[in-house]
Amino acid sequence: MGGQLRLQPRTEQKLVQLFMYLMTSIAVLVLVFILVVILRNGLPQLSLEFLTHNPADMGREGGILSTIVATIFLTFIALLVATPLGVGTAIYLTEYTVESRVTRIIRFGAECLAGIPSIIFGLFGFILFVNKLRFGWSILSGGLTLAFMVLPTIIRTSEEAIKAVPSAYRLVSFSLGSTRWQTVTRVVLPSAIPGIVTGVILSIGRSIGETAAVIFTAGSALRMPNSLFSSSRTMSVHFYILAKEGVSMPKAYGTAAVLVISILVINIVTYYLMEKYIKRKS
Amino acid sequence: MKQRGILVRDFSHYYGQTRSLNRINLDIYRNEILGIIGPAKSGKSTFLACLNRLNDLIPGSRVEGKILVDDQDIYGPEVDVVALRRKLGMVFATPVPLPLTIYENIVFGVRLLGNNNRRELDQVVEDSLEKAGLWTEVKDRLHTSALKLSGGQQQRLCIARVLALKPQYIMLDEPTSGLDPISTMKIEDSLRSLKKDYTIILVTNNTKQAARIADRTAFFMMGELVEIDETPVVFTRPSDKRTEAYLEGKFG
Amino acid sequence: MENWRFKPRAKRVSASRLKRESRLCQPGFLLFLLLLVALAFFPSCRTGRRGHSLVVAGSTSIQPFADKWAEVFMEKKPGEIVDVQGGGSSAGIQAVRTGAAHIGMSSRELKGDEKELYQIEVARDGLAIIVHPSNPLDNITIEQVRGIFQGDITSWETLNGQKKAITVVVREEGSGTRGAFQELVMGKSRITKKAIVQDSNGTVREIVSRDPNSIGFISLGLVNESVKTLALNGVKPTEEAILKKEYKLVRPFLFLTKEAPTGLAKEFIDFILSEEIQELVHKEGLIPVRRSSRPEGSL
Amino acid sequence: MTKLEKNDRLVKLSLLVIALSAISVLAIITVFIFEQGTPIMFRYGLKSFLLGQDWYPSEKSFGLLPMIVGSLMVTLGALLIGVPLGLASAIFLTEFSHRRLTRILKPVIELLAGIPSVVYGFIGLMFLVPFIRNNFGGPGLSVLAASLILGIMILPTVISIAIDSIRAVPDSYREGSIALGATRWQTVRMVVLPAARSGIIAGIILGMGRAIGETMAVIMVAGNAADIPGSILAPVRTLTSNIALEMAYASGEHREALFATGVILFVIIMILNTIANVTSTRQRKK
Repeated sequence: MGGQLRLQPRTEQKLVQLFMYLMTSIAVLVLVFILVVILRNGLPQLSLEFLTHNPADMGREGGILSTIVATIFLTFIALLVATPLGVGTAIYLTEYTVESRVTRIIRFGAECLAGIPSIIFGLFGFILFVNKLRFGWSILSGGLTLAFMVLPTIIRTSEEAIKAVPSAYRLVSFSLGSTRWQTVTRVVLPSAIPGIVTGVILSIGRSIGETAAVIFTAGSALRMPNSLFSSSRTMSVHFYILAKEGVSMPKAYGTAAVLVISILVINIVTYYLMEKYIKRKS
Repeated sequence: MKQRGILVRDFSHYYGQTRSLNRINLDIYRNEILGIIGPAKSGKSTFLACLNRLNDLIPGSRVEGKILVDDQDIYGPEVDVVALRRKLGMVFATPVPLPLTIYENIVFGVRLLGNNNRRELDQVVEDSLEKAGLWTEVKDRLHTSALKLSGGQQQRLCIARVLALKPQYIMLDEPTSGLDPISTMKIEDSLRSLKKDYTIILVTNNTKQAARIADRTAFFMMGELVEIDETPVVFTRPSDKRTEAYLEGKFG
Repeated sequence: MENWRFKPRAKRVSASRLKRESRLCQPGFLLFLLLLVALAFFPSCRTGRRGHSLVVAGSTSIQPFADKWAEVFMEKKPGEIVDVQGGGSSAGIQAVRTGAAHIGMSSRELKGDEKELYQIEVARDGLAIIVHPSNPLDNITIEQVRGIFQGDITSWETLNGQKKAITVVVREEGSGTRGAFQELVMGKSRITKKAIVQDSNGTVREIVSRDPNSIGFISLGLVNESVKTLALNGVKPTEEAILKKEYKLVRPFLFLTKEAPTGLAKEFIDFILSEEIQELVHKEGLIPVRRSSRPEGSL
Repeated sequence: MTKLEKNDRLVKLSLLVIALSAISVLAIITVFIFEQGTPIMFRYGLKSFLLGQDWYPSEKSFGLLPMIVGSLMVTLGALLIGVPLGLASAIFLTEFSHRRLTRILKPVIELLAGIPSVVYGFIGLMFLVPFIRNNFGGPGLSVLAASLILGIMILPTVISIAIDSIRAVPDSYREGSIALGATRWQTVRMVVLPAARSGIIAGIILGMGRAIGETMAVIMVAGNAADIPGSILAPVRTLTSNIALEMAYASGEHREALFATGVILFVIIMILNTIANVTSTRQRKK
């Protein structure tokens, strides 16, 4: 719908259109403003040194290497746990069962999980991993908490991707003598991979940007993580602390720029993947 | 001497409460082409699905009576469904190449058995494509996507894919319904040549196609087998008024 | 009904409707195995036992300093790891009692059965009452402070003549700084509900430095040029005044252990009490506790 | 055959185990939060938690009403800002703008959904709070600041879901309406929006969930006074920020009370989820 249809000009229409135009401009400008502020103040801070040196003097000096490493480790653990769980759940829901009370419960559970605020995940991770399981504030606690947080995203996107695989493929595969598992692994999953990857990448973005759930589970120790059990400060926590406590505005902007750029890159890659996927399917 | 391959005895099929096949009795001989004709929703396709138990995939599907394939009750407790489906290869109405290369499409079923011997696979690909009459057209681009083939080529690819399974029966469900006359002709040609090695069950809503290539023809209507006989007999002297009416195009 | 049939016009089968059957059980838990293996090989697990690092947790007032001390300590002793965590005084006390931390940090005096812990005073800190640099006020009485923070005095008018509403900024419940402030200034009175609450000294300072009408309290060690400290009852919060016990808002920085410190914990505590670090403590605005090597009156 | 069935069952079973363990996460979270949070609520009485106005944990006074009201106010504020802006943008981008513009702007807006909430909070702290303080008075850290920031944060969600559901309205509806002589705006108002309504509502509810659950950005700009705000320029504390502010330092009953805060938040979110679920089911039935 291009809006090209010729209509008799009416004042109401004109006014509404003007109003909509204004609102859209405000919305877009505000969002772009945020981006521009971060990038304009942050990009000048970026240098190879910023990325390859550890923070010193509480983040006033040095770079953000350790926080980048911590972010990567945390995200890696989160996905390592959430991807098999999420994709497995999606396979079960779509391929191995018919709609029943069990699937409804699982789906409802996933939906509820998706709606739980990250602070609740943080509370939970703090009690379970940090305290009860005695992992302490650590990469492991933080990663597992994030895994639970992104799980619904992975389940939902994988399920959609799997559902989008034409059922004819399954029928053909069965008629050629596949078992169900063979059908899943040889026909369904390969076709659904782009969609699943999209979900995983989205989860990476969420993990990188998360603060509330991480600060209570991974802690905020400002040093290079060297084991699963070391407490570490991720980029977003680092940014939060730098910015809020006024430690160093230039470093805060620099960190924010890295954060925003990596998330933008991730989202653009996802978007590109999805476009490609949609194109291929049609 | 005609040898009986498939025996269907008092066979009924239900989707939930609805009966879709009602007490079918028929025999299918080895190395014949059995044409199955009938109006839409007459149970033809259901019948095919019952023969290789693809109907299992539908919740609420239920059967009564017996189907014996090579003297084995295919609804018996000891049946290996996977082996049964390899024995009765199936070609669907719309060509469905898997999103793989031509080569991988053909060897899909072979690989399922764990056979990854390159030489054997190459041989299978060549033989199957040859038999399906596609070899010369695609031999230079075996490793390109099967989705790039034309509709007719795709359908012959599907036939070749079934042949690679080394089945004994080939079931085709309106294989030419979406194709142009030339592709249709090519497929009919390959079916005729396949007859000497395979038993072919051809569901078609094109009565002329049955007349052209079927040895015998069965007429299904509303889940019932109305009549089955040598093709010329069915087409020239049908014993049932409904058959006659259908062939004359009074409904369908 | 017949929608499983694959015909051009036929609808697609909903994926969930295909079911049953499978032969080769390629292990369904293969994924799980993969995960376990990957976890086992996680690059740094080899160095990974927590027992090797010293966990220090507690007061967020002490944390920034302890972080720095740990930084220097680890530089001096490569291979040793000191993990400094916030959590607050109460949590620090709790952590050391349960064994979650080797050393607890408290910025308030211990009370009740907490006193059974082994405590080492590593520094002392003054609480500074801070306002925006543009605020003409220099001196305030402790009663005025109390009045402001319990919400009775809501305008700057009686204090500096400006007809502006006071923005009160405090720390959150449970923080050592607030605990100290409550104890030293407020006594039994409640801090007003209308006060803006922030969860770190740095944030309180940031807010006060930006809002011309605000007043707050932070650790003396964290005061910088962005805010102005007020004299309390005529006494400026200087080290001298604190040592002379003229400035009243002072609290101890305590390191706590379950038993008398041993091993790495002892090394770390001794290190902090060393001349070098106490020097650093001083430079950062805290009041050192170890003064033996410093001649009297050299401040 | 028996082996085949056994293997089949094994695969299915392991997948079921995976699926159930994924979902048991929800159960575990629920159990943990409730286990930690409910005892204290019953010890002091539900009423004193839900209706108490004084939050002084050190004095054993755990009134959460200011935070409940705060969360609701801020969320309402966010919706008042985010929904009109978001809906207008969505309608403009689907019905009135050039296709090419939409093709550029929609991805841009969706990209912005990925920006971490701390960044929004930071921008609020740096630009919005001083602006409010200098122009409207008060400390700047306020209901207004929090609502504005949250409103902006939920914009991408509201816009992209609204766009999707407006696009899902068949063109034939529009053509039919225009053929009857309606203007484009009349078509949108009387045909398109009603048809897309439940999708739009689902998007709004999702945005609402995001607003009520947001923590860090709110802490940065809301001022966090544990008092029922007297005006939109007064500071406010939400349930989420109550937890995040004090959790790290709390112990004993104080910590339990924070978990109780979590329980209340959890219940509110679940109610919202159920509403969203019912709405989307109703949409499906249509």
